[in-house]
Amino acid sequence: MPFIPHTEEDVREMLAAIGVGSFEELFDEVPRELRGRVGASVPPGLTEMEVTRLMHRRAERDGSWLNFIGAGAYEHHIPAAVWQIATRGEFYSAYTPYQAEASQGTLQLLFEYQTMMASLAGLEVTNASLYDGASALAEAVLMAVRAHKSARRVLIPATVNPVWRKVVRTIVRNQGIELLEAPYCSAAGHTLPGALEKFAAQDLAALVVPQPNFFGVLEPVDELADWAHAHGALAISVVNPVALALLKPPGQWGADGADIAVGDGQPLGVPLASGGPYFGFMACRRALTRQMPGRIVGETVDTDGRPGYTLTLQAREQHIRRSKATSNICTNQGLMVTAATIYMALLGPAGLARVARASHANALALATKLAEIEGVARAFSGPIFHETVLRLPVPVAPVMRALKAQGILGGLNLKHAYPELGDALLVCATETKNEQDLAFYAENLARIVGKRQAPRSGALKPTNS
Amino acid sequence: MPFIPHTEEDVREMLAAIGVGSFEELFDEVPRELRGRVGASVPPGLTEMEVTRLMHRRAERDGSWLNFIGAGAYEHHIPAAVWQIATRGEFYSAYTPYQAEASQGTLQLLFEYQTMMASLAGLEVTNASLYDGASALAEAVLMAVRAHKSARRVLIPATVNPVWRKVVRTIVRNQGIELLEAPYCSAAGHTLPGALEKFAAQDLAALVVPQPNFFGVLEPVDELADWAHAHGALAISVVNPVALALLKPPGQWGADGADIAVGDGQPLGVPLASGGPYFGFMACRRALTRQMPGRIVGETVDTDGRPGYTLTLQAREQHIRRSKATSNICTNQGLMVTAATIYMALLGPAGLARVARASHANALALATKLAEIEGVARAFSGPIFHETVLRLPVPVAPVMRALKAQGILGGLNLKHAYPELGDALLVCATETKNEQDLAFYAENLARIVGKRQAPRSGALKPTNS
Amino acid sequence: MLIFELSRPGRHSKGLSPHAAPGQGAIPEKHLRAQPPLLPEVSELDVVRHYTGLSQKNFSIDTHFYPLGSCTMKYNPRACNALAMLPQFLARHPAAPDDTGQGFLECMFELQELLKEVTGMEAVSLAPMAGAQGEFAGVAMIRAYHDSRGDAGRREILVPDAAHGTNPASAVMCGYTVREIATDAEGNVDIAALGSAVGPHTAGLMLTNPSTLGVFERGILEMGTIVHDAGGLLYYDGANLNAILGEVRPGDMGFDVIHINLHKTFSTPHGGGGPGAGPVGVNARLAPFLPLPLVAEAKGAYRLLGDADRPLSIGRLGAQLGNAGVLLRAYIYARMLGLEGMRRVAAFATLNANYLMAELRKAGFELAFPRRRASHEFLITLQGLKQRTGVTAMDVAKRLLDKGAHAPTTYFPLMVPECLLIEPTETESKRTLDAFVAAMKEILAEASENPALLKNAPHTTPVRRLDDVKAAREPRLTWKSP
Amino acid sequence: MLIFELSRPGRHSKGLSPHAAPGQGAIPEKHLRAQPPLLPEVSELDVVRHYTGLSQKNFSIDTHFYPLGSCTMKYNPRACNALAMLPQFLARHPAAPDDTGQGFLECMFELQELLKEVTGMEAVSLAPMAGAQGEFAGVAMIRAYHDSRGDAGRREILVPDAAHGTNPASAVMCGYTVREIATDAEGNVDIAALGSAVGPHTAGLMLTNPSTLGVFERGILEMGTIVHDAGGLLYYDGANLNAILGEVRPGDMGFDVIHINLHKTFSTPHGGGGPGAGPVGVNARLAPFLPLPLVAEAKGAYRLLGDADRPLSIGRLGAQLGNAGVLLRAYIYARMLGLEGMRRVAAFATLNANYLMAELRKAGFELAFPRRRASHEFLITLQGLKQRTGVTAMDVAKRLLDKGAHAPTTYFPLMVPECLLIEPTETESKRTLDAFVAAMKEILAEASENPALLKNAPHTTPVRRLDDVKAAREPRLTWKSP
Ligand SMILES: Cc1ncc(COP(=O)(O)O)c(C=O)c1O
Ligand SMILES: Cc1ncc(COP(=O)(O)O)c(C=O)c1O
Repeated sequence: MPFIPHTEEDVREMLAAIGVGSFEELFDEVPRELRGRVGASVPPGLTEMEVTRLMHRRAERDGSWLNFIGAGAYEHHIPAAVWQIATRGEFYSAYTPYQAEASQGTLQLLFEYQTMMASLAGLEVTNASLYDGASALAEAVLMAVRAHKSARRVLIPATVNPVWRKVVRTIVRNQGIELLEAPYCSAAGHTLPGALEKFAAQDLAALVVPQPNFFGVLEPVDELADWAHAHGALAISVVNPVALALLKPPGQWGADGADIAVGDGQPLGVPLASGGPYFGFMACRRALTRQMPGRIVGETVDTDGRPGYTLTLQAREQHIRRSKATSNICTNQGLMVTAATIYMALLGPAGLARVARASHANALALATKLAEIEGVARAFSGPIFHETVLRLPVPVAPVMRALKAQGILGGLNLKHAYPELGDALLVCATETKNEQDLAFYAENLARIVGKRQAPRSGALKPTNS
Repeated sequence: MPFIPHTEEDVREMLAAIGVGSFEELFDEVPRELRGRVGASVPPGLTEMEVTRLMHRRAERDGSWLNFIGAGAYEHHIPAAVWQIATRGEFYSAYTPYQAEASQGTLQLLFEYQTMMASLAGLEVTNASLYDGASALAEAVLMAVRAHKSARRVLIPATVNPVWRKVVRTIVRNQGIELLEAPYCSAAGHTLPGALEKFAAQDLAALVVPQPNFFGVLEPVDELADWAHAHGALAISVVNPVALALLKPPGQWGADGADIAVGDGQPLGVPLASGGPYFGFMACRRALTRQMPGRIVGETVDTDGRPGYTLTLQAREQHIRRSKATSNICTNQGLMVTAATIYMALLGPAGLARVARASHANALALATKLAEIEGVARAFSGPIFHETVLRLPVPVAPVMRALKAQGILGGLNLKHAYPELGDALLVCATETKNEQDLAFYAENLARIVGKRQAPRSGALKPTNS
Repeated sequence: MLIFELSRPGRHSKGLSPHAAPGQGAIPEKHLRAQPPLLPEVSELDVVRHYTGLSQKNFSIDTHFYPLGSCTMKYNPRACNALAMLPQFLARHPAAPDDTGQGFLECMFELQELLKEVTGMEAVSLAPMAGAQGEFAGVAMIRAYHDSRGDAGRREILVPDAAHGTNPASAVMCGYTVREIATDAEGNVDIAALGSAVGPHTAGLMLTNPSTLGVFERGILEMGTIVHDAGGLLYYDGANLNAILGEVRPGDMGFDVIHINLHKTFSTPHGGGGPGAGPVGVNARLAPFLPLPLVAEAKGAYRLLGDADRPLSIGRLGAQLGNAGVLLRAYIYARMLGLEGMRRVAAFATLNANYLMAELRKAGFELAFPRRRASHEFLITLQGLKQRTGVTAMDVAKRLLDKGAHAPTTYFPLMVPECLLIEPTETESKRTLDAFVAAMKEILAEASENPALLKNAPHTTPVRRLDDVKAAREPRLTWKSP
Repeated sequence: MLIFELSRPGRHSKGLSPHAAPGQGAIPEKHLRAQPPLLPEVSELDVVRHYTGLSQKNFSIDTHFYPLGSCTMKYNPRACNALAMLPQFLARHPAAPDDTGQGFLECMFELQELLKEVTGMEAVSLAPMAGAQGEFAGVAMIRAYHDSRGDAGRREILVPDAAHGTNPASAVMCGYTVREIATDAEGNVDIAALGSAVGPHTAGLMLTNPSTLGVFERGILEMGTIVHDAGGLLYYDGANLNAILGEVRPGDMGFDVIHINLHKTFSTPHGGGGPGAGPVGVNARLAPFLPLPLVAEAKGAYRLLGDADRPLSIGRLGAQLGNAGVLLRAYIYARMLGLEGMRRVAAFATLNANYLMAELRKAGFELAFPRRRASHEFLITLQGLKQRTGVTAMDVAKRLLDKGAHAPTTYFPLMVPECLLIEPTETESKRTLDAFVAAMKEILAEASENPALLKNAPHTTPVRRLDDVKAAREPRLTWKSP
C-alpha cells in the first residue's frame, strides 16, 4: 500500500517480536464498540499517476488571469531560485528546530530572517513568524494589552483591512478587549489625527496605524504614532514589507517610533495560491521582547566556542509556560519564512526598492489612465503606494464580470466593506504589469463603462450588480 | 548585470591587481580588427520576470494533448520524486565526476545504475550513458566492427526504427562500414530468420535485432541471435527498457545471448519534452568491455580500505587515448541517468513489471477496439508489446488532423517510412491511458473514418492526405 | 558564515527586479526611509550556494529517521508538493471570484467531506492554520455554544496534566481558566479526579486520545459521560489522530469538537516549523459556530460561505481560507491513500511503535508504562540510567544525533522524569527501526563505559552542544555589523 | 550503503505503478523473462532518503567554487530549469505535429538566430547533443564539402597537440587520419610547423581559440590563410567560447565551421556528466550539409526541416531534434543576458581569470605562460614544487577539496608537466577568488612543512583518496549480492 514499506514477512516478524498474533490485538485496549466504523464513503486510493492527472485537470480548469486585485495579497515576481531551494527536503521535511545541533540550517536562516525583518521594520526584535498578517495583528493587540497592563481598549482605524479587523475581533473578543473604530477622511482616504480626539478620553492600550492603508493610501504615520504615545497608548503599525523598501520604517515613525510592527509577509516571495500559506511577521522594541508571541532564534556558542543558533526565550511559549504563555502558537509558518529570507537575499536592498518603485509607478500610471475614462474618478486625494480606490459611474459587479470575460480580474468591489463609498473599486498594479497590460485594462474598462452608461436599445439590459 | 557579481569597486581593485587600466587591455593579444563586431541584433536582456511570462505564454500555446504516438519515445508516468531529487543542485550543477572523492554521490548512483541496467539487459557490463538510443545503436555497430576485426558489414532489419537507421548511416558511413537491410514478413510484421539466408554469404560483423520492433511486434529473438552467431556475426539487440521488465533479457536470447544491448533510456523516467534530452544505454558481455565507448564506473577502496566509486577503464576514452579511443564521446547524459536510476529504484521490479503489463494490456485493448471499426484492421499478426500498426480504409493524414481537432494525437503516419504498407498508422498506448481514453479515441476514429468513407453530399470533400 | 558577511555594497542581481527603476514617484518625501534596510548585497549564485549549504546542516525526514514523539514525522510525498505547486494553483488570487477557482474549491470541498468521514464529525471547517489555531477555534465554539444558550457560568476548561502546552494556552485565549486533571499510574486520566473536578462551571474537557503519554484512554466513554452529564463539551486534540486513523473515529468516541493536524496525520511537510493546517470538525449542535470561510457546493458549483451565510460563526481566523497550499497537499495525500490506505495508517503506525517499544525494552530500556500497549508512540524514562550513570535524557538525545537519527521528543510530558517520547510512524521500515535499536544499545553501553562521550555529545554535527543558557541570558537576536 | 542493501523481497511502492496489474496478456511464454531484474525493492521514503543523502556527497556549483579549466562551471540559473520544465513543454511528444509545438519551435528558431549572431556564422543546426557530437558533425560537413567537390584526396585533419581529446577522436570517426601540430614556447600553435604540415591532403584544421592552454592564438588570421590557401577548412572548437562571447566572433576570425558547448558558454547544467548540447554553425558554403532537423520559419509559423528539404545534409545525429530541454535552457539564458549581458561574459570571465592568475603568481605559483595574458582560464605548473617537495599536481588538487574548493583540471593539456588548468568563470565574486588564493597559499606552505598532509589528502571528503589502479585492474562494475 502507498507509503508503507512493510513486507508480509516484516509484519510477521514484528508481530512475533511484540508477542501478538494480529493487528487486532494491538488495539485491544480500545473499547470494542468503537472500532471499525471508519467512513466507507472515502473513495478508493488513486495511484500517483491518477491523482497527477486529476490535479492537472483541476488546475487547468482554474486558468490564468490578468490580475489587478491586491487588497492584502499581492502578486509579485518570485525568482525561481526561491522555491527550488525552499522545497529542498532538508528545509521542507524538517520539524521545528528543537534539536538545535541538528537544525543549524533552519536556525541560522531564521536568525538571518530576523535581522532582515527587524531592519525593514526599524525595530530591534522580530519573531520567526505568525500565521498571517491578520492573526499577527490580533496577537499585536493582545501583546499591547499585556504590555500596557491597565487598558483593554484598542483603537483601529477603518482604513485597516476590513477582513483583518474581523479576524482581530474573533481572536481577542473572548478576553474582554474592546475594539474601537476610528473614522477616515472621506476626501484624503486616510485617518486624520484630529479625528481621534474624541477617543482621547478612553483609556487606550494601543492605536493601530496601517501603512499603506487598505485603500492604498499613505497615512500620516508620524502624527498618528505621536498621538498614540501622547495618549499613553502603544502604536501598532501594520505594514507591507515590500513597501518598507521605500517607506519610513515603523521604528522611526514620529518622535519615538511605533512600538510593534506587524504585517503579512506574503509579498516577499510567497505565491498568492488562493490565500495561503502566507506568514505573519511581528517586530517590536527590545523592551517588549518578553511579551512577544511565537518562536525567537538567538545566537550563542557551542562547547568549542563556535557560534551557533538556537530557539531562545522559550519561557514565553506554550510548551514551557502553558496557560501563562504569551500565545498558544506552536507550529508557525517556517517554510514561508525560508522562502522570504531567500527572496530578500536575492533581491537585496536595491532590488526590493526597484520592485517597490516599479509597483508604485505602475499603480500611478494605471490610476491615471483609468481616471481618464469618462465617469471614472479616483476616490481619494491622499498619496498612494501601489493600490488605489476608483469610483465608477455604474455598479461595480457587472463591470467586473465583463472584465473577467476578457481575462481581467479588475479589482475588489468595496460595496460590502465600505458601502458609503458607492460604486467603488480597489485596484492594484505591481511590478508584474507592463504597459500593454495597463492599456488593455484601460481599453476594456472604457468600453464596458461606456456601454453600460449608455445601453443601446435592444441590447442586453444592464445587469443588476 | 545578470549573473555577474562584481561591484564597480571590485572591478577597480581587480584591474589594479592585474596591472591594467581597463577591460580593453585584457584583450590586447586579440587582433584589433577582430574585436567588437558582436551581433547587434541580439535582443536586449529580459528580466527573469519577463522571460518567465514569455515562456509561460509559449508553453500554454503548445497546450495539452491525449497522445497515442510512441515510435521510439514513450509517455509514462514519472513519479514526482524523480525530478525533485534529480534537479537538486548537487546533482544538477556538478561536472563529470573527475575528482572522485568530491563526487561520490554521482559515482555511487552511476554504479547502482550500471547494476540495474546490466540486470535488465542480462549482460555483465554497461556504461554510464550515450546520447540517445539511435546514436547508441551507431556506437554498437562501430563496436561490433572493432570487435569483429575482419568484417565491416552489418545487417539491420527494416523493422528497426527508420530514423535510427538513418542515424546509424550518418555516423558510420565515413568509416567504410556497409549497412544491409533485412526484410520483414509482411504478414507477421517481424523478421523471419529464413529470410536472412540470402545474407549468409556476406561477411557480417553483426546482426541487429530489435525487441519489440518498430511496429511494436515481438521478434523471434532467440532464432535471430542464434542465426547471427551461426554466421560469425555478433548479435546487437535494440530493446525498450520498460519492456525488459517482462521480456527475456538480451543476454539470454538464443543459445548464447546477444553480445551487445542498446536502447533509449527515455521510458525510464525521462519526459517526452519534444525529444530530449533522453539517454542511450549500452550493455555488453564482459569480453567486450574494452571495446565499450563512454564512461564506466567501478568500485574500489580508499586509503582507509572503505569502498568508494571512481571512473575506470579510461584508457578506452578520448581524453586518454585521443585518436585511438573507442569513441569521441565526452559529455554524456548523466542527469537523465540520475533520473532513470531514481525511477527504477522507486518502481522496483514489481512496479516496472506493472507498468509494462498495464501498457501491454492497454495497447491490446486499444488495438482490439480500433480494429472493430469498419475498414480498420491490424496490419500484422505477430504478438505486440505496447504498440501496433493499423491499416485504415482512408488516407491517414486527414484522419490525424481530424483527431487532433478533438485533442487526440492519433499515432504516427507510416506513409513515408513504409509506403508499402499503404494507409498505415503506428499507435501506442501505455499505462497512462485509461478506459475512457481508449473509448474516446475509438469513438472519434469510428466517426471520422465513417464520415470519410461515405462523404455526405454537399459536405466537405475528402481532403487529400 | 552569515549571508551578511558575503555582502558587498553595490552588488545586485539585476535580472531579478525590474530593469526600469523609476524614482520615488508620487510618494512625499516625509514618507520615505532615509537608509536602505539591512538586506545582503550578494549575487544569485551566492544566495543559492549559501542556502543550499545551510540546508545541508539540517536533519529532516528526507535525510534521517526522525522519531519525534507527538510530531508524526512521516514521509511527505513529493507528489503532493509537485501538484500543489502547479502554476494555476500558485497564481490564483484569494479574492478572485469563486468561478475562477472551481478546480481548487472542488478539492477543498472534497477535503471537508473526507475529513468528516474519517473523523465521524458532522461538519468541518478548513480555516485554522495550525493545531493551536484549531484548538482556539474549537474552544471558541464551545464558548459560543454555551453563550448562545445563555449558559454563561461555565468559565473553566479541564485539561489532563499531560496535555500539550497549546491546550491550556488556547483555553486561556478564549477567556477560560484552566484546571489540570491528574494522570493515574497507568497513564490514564484519573477518572475520579475528573469526576470531582466537573460541575456547572465546566465548559469542557480537552483531551488527546491516544494521549501524549502514548496510551489509549481506556475510560474514554466514561469520561465523556462525566463531562456531558455536567453540561460540558468534549474537545479532541487531533495531534495524535495518526494513532487511530482508519481504526477509531473521534466522533464515535463522543467528542463534540475536534481539530486535526494535517501536517501530522495527513503528512503535509513541517517545513522547519510550519506551515500546518488545523481543520476543526464538530457535531451538529456546534456546526453553526464553525469558523469561516467554509466551502459549499450546489449543483456542482463551489463557493465560499461568509458571515452572511453563517451569522452565528465565531468568525474568521485569518485573512483567507486558511493555509490553502497545505490543504491541497493534504487533499492529494488523502486521495492517494483512499479508504484502504487510510485504514492502514493507524495499524502500521501502531505496529511500528509497539515493535520498537518491545525491542527497546529487550535492549534494557525502561518503559514509562510497561503494562500498556503503545499507541503510535511510547514513552521511555531514563530516570534509572541517570541515577546509575549521570547520563540524562538530553545526553542520550544528543548522542543519537551522532548516530544519524534525530532525537525523540525530550522531557515531554513533563510529569515523566527523564523521558523520551518516541514515534516512529508507519512510513519507516523495520530495517530503520532495527538500526535505531542498535544505536540505542550502543548508547546504553557507552553510558556505562564512557559517560563523558554522551555528556559532550553531539560530536559530528555542524556545531557541538550549544549553550542555551547564554542564548537566553544575553539575547542576540539579530546580526550586527562588527 | 548501496540502494540494493536496503532492499527487502516483496517490498513495493504500490502507488507509483498502476493498481490494476493484468497478467502477461498476449505475450507468448517464450518471450518472457524467467527472473525479475535486480532492481531494489525499497519504499519511496527509502529512495528519497538514499538519493538525497548521495547528492550531499557531491561537490557542485551550487555548493562549491568549481574552477575546472575548460569546463566553464558557471552558475546555472534556476529560472532556466523552472521554465524548461513547464508541464506543456515536458509533455510534448517529439513526433507530435509542428502545429502543436509552435511555442517550443519559436524558441528553437530564435536560438538558432541568436547563435548565428553571436558567433558570426551564417547558419546553425541545434541537432548535436554535446560538443563531441558537434565536432563529429562539423568534420563530417568538412568531408561532405570536399566530397561534393570531388576533392577526394583530402584525408587528413590537423589538430594542435594541446587539443582536447575529442578533436582527434572525432576526426577519426569521420574516417580521417590525424596529424598533431606542435605548440611554441609562448603557447601558440607553431605556425611554421603548421605551414609545413598543410598540403593537398589537408581536409582541415581543428582549433580551440583561446586555446586549451589559456591563451589567445595570436596568429589566428595567418593560420586561417595558411589552411585556406592549402584548400583546407577551419574548424572552431567552441568549448572556450566563454572567453570571447561578446568580444570576438569565430566567424570573424575566419572559421568555416564551429560547434558551441551550450553547457559551458550558455550555462546549461552539466548534470554530473551531461546532458549538453553542441550546436554547429557554418558559413554559407557549408550550410547545405548541416545536420537535421533544422527549424524554419515562414510567416510566423515554425516547422522542422527534414531530408526532403535538405538533400545534401550529412543526416541525422539522433532520433529527435537534439537535446531539446538543454536547448530551451540555453535559450532562456540567452534571453536573460540579452546583448548587454552577452557582451559582458567574456570581459568578466577574462577579468576573473587574469586577477586569479596575478594573485596566484604573487602567492608564489609558477605560470605555464608567464608572459601571456590569460584568456578565461590559465595554466600553472607545479613542476618546480614537485622537484622541491615531491608534492604533485594531483596532491594539490586533492588537498583543495579539503579546503572546500573543487580542484582545477589536472594534467591537461598533457604537454605541460604537473599542470592545473584554472577557470574561475564570470559568475564568481572577488571574495570567492580571494578565498581560493588563500587556500592555495596555505597549501603551498603545507607542501614544505608537511608534504604528507597533501600526499594523503583529501581528509574531509566522504571517502579518502581512492585506488584508481585497483579499480582498473580488478574491474567491479556492478553490485553482486554477497
Ligand atoms: C498533542 C499536541 N497538541 C497540539 C499541538 C499543536 O499543534 P500545532 O503545532 O499545529 O499548533 C501539538 C503539536 O505539536 C501536539 O503535539
Ligand atoms: C576544449 C574542449 N573541446 C571539446 C570538448 C567536448 O565537449 P563535450 O564534452 O560537450 O562533448 C570539451 C569538453 O570537455 C572541451 O573542453
